[in-house]
Amino acid sequence: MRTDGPAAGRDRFVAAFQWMLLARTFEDKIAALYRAGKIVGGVYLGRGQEAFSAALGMQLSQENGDVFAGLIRDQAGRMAFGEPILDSARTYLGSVEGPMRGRDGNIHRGRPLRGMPAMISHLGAMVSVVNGMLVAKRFRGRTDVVGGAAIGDGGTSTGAFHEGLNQAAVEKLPLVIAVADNQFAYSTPTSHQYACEDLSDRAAGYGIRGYRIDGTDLETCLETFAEAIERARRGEGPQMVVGKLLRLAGHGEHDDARYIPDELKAKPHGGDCLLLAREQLLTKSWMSEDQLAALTAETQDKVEEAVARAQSEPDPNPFRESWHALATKHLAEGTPAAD
Amino acid sequence: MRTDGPAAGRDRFVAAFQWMLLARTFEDKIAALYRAGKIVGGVYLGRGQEAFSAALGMQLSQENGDVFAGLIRDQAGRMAFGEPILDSARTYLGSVEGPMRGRDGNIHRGRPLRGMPAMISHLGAMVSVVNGMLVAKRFRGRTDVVGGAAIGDGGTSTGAFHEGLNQAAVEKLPLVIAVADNQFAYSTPTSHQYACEDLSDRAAGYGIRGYRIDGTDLETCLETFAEAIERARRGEGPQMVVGKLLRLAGHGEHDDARYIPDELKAKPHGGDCLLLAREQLLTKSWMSEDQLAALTAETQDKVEEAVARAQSEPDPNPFRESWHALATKHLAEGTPAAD
Amino acid sequence: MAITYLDAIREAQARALEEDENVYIYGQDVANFGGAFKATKGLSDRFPDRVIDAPISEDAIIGSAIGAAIEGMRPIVEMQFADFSSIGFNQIINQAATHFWRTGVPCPITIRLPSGGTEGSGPFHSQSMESIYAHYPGLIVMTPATVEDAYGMLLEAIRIDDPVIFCEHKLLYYHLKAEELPKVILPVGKARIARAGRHATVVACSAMVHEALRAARELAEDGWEIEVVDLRSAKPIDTDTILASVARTGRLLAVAESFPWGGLTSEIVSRVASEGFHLLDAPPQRLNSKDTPIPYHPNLWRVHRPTWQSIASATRNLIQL
Amino acid sequence: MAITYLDAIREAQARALEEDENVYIYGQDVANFGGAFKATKGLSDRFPDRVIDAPISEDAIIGSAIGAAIEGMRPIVEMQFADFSSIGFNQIINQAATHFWRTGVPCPITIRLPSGGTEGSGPFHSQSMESIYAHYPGLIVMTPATVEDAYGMLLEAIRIDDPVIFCEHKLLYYHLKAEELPKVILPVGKARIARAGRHATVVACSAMVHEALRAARELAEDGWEIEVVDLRSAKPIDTDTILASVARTGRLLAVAESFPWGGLTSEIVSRVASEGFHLLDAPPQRLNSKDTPIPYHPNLWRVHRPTWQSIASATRNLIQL
Ligand SMILES: Cc1ncc(C[n+]2csc(CCOP(=O)(O)OP(=O)(O)O)c2C)c(N)n1
Ligand SMILES: Cc1ncc(C[n+]2csc(CCOP(=O)(O)OP(=O)(O)O)c2C)c(N)n1
Ligand SMILES: [Mg+2]
Ligand SMILES: [Mg+2]
Repeated sequence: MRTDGPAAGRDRFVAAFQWMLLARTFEDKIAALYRAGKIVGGVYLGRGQEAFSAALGMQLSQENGDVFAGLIRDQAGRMAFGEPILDSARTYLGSVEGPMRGRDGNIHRGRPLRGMPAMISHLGAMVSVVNGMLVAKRFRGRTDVVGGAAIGDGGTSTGAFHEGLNQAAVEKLPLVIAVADNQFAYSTPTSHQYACEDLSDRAAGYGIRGYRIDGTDLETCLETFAEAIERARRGEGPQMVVGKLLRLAGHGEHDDARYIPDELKAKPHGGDCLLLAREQLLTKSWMSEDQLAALTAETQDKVEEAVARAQSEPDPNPFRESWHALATKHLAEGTPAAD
Repeated sequence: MRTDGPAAGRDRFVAAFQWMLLARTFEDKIAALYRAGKIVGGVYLGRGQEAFSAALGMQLSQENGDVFAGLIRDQAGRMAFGEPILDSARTYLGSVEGPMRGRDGNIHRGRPLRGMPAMISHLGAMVSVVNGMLVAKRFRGRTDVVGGAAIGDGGTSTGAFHEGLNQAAVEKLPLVIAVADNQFAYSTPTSHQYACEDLSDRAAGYGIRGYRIDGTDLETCLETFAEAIERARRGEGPQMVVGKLLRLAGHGEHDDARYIPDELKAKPHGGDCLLLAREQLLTKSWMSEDQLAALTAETQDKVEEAVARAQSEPDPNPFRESWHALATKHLAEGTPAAD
Repeated sequence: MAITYLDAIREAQARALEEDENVYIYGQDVANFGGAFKATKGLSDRFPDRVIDAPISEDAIIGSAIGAAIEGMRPIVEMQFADFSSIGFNQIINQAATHFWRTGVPCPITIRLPSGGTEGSGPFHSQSMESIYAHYPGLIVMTPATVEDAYGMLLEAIRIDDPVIFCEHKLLYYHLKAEELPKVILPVGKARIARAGRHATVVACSAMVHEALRAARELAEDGWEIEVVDLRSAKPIDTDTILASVARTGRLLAVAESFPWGGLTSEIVSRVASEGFHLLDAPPQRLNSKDTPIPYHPNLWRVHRPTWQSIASATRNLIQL
Repeated sequence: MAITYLDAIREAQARALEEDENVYIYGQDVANFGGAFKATKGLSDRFPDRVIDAPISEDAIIGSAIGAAIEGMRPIVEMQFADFSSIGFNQIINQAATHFWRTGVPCPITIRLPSGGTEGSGPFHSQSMESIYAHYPGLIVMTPATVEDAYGMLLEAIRIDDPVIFCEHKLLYYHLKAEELPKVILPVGKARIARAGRHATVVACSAMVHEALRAARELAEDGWEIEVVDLRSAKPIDTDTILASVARTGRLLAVAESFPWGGLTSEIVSRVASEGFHLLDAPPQRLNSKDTPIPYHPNLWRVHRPTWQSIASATRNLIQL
């Protein structure tokens, strides 16, 4: 819900910036731990996508029952939506106290009952899951609940994405699909991914509203998602927001992304949304250098604290595991005899 | 290749009409056999879609190496492309002499090495197969070979369709995709299938050229497919032709299609393309009533002959079957011991 | 009034819709049309908002059912044919099957698969996929062989907190009849002795139970008493009941309509060989379809799948081993 | 110069590209980037037109490879992880696997699946899917365990006229080394005695062969001579070699990393029980992963899959049965 007036605009911007900074700081920490060999498995960063991600996550309302289905580069959006920093830290560090209890790791986390479905790796697969969550809400008379789902440029090539988006359109569900076109899918440039001019050209084909924005400009992201969420909530059906930006990291931290030419960083949509937002804060005098320094320090502390806590927690113990995959315990088969 | 001039226009129209009539006559015969209990399995008719289907099949060139991937309602297109009537009759009747040798039936037939891949039932799955056939031709230096692929309104909702079309666009393949929007997928009206105004609205999202035509008007179909094929052959990439028409039969012959309201038949795109084409032939004096009567009789004979021949041929003999699914015979496993 | 296997499936859904407002049905042509096999006929009249036609999008159909299930709904998904679940495969095995284990939040969906061969259906409308789904942790796979079980197990499937793959056999839809719907049914997870015997045990499920019973009647004419075990669910498998039967008979033949490599019959034979080796008086045997796609032509199809004739002959061999 | 399992896979592809202009590679990030695991590194420099990056469209990737194969090309498809082949499942089992049988036209595609668990990979980057694909008629499933086989079998896979599912184990990529590429290799379809023994036979494939060998060395310290059979291909299974081994040892343990229900181990155990019952001195045994998704955390993962320790302990039990 937008409250207009300059103060509201400032507050929203500052709040978003704080989530962006928290996400960036947290991910820098995780990347450092990864380099130090303290993280098992992959580490995938949202560097460069924080504005786009946070603008959606922040403007959805967990209290209202909204849904936010983040993918691998949505640290900012997840936090802004309401994922506790401890959930992230614990999952990356494999703590048994985390929401995935060491069974799943890194970005494969969630709390489905609090509007945060836990992504599976298969790209595109979460779109229809969010649809289903919205269908369930509608069955219970809630049509004012919005679901946000993230996807990348690469993910739009999946059949699951298409089926999911079309399904949402046919059912006129309050889905906001956020396409972060960061110009690459792993090493693959968009020229090998799609042949339209802009992915927002797809909206008409689903009969839904499309938006095409600079995903590095926080204010634009905030405004656009505010409108998209409002329209979805009002019953106007799915909204597709395509943000152009650039992945400012490797696909994962194992990848030096040599294949991304430096020129791209100088081109429009190639900038660092966090630096841009920081500049704007200063230009508009919404925050001073001192305030920013204090915020940075405070954010760093929050991250260190969460990571330290997660690191101190126990790893999962295989002898305490139930080793059954069913909720209906009595129907679970024993492990084979020889085992 | 279009040769212009009124005679060429007439010849093309008459030729297409002949294929349409042949397909309709053949399918009427098969439907009669079905009602008489002479056909095992399903029977699916292209009634009402002959113009749209034949216009594509006829204007592709089997000799040139073109590909035509017909689906369940493409009897006309298949015949026009060059499928022998005996292939159809034999497959419906399960003759061991048919291309599928009784292993597969009805519309699940083809001769892949002659540009006619044999559809599997799973809708959407043939699009990427046609892409691959075109890729193979391109590897061999043939970029002037066009692949036509059919799909229905329902089939456009599949992930396979999306992945295939996007793949063709990215690879800029000479694919002509013919979307027969016959207003229903089995019993499901298009309101439950898509939410865009017209499926041709999807073309822009793939960065390809879209056409939106009256699929019941033969001349329009012929012109449009001629253009689409020419453009594809010229290297302009995939072309998407959406024809509006109406399924003038049940989904299969087991289905009385009670759910299709009569009004639809009176609406635009609801007409019978064969009757319309017939009228036009007479109006333009391209054929006389006598000629039409003679053609009808001749066509009927052709159909009867093919069906009679297929009926006289042996059924498959299970004791002659190899019961192995591999081309590499020595790697096929024996059937289990108890068998 | 005789109730068919198909009626039972419809009635179970009607009752579930009636008893629990969280239940809904989603699938192609399930609403007004009542489904390709009429398994949902009339239900949309009674529950107009809870029987919903889907686009041809198996992945999204199952994905959205999962999403709704996470939120506490109890969706019943009808695949038009089991064979088309191959499109929803990823959502089934990676999303639904792993959900409870990963998140602790149950995913109570029921996926109805019209399964198995019929004359003239060919390679893509005849498949039995219980072995594929049973391979995956987190799924329950039901394979009812009787009208009673079609009813009772489907009700149970809908109530269970886990994803259930419900394999209904198309060949049983119209021909299998019962006098009335059951009041009580055997719990899920328990096999049933469909016919008692002492010379050999034939384990089967779904339509193959009836082929096995007919083979048993045939052999009875020669004095052989064949015990037929109706597995009821492919996962879990009621190993205890099978072992108890083999303890009585000393001989095992496992029969299934699915492809021969690595499916239900190999699982049964290997369990009995591992856990009941000393109960066996003869090598345990298996019978499956042939190792080719399922043929269209009835001449070929009848030989491709196990039938009472091939079961009878395999059982005779077994008895003589 | 030591050659790794991964090098062997790359070299086999290089040689195939060189020897046959119908060969090409298609998959995500396979061109310039050289693939997620670098299995195609450098190949696009040498064969720029025949190593092609694909969009994230597994269904269309496999579908188009099938189309090209029908036309006589010999595509090699790389799935980024075996687990993502679930999206291409339909094209694999219904299009590729049935094509030759239906039409008489071969479909020579090779689908490379980086398979199996590694530390921290979790439920969606660790799967072993050989049992799923082997179930389907019309597919050949290779599971090389050695550098030599990675090379030789991949070459053979590309040459074979049928669709081949080529399961490469990620755990072997970097650590398994050989001195040189093999000159001759055992034909596909033949298993290999990886270690001779006389007290028990352990049948395994892929990474599990090495766990089994280590278990065998462990047991050798106590004087037990364990025969290890490297299956090499999951379909076809070389039943003769297994039976011959069991004839020597009288005891069988089948080991696989895939899920326990109905996979490779049940197929092996049930073949031996059916066809080699009288060779067995003890109940045949199996060892698989546990019946849950594959855990992310190393503590859990190490216990989830069979290891040399659990194989050694199962083999000790078996010997004492
Ligand atoms: C269906 C599927 N295929 C392949 C992968 C492997 N994979 C993981 S991330 C990725 C690239 C994704 O690109 P994009 O959607 O643009 O998102 P980005 O990483 O750029 O945020 C790929 C190919 C996957 N996760 N799912
Ligand atoms: C993936 C898939 N799901 C379901 C079906 C079952 N089915 C066969 S035809 C059909 C309707 C197809 O509708 P449409 O694409 O509009 O073609 P039409 O029959 O109208 O020509 C359905 C649902 C199928 N063949 N494939
Ligand atoms: Mg991207
Ligand atoms: Mg239609």
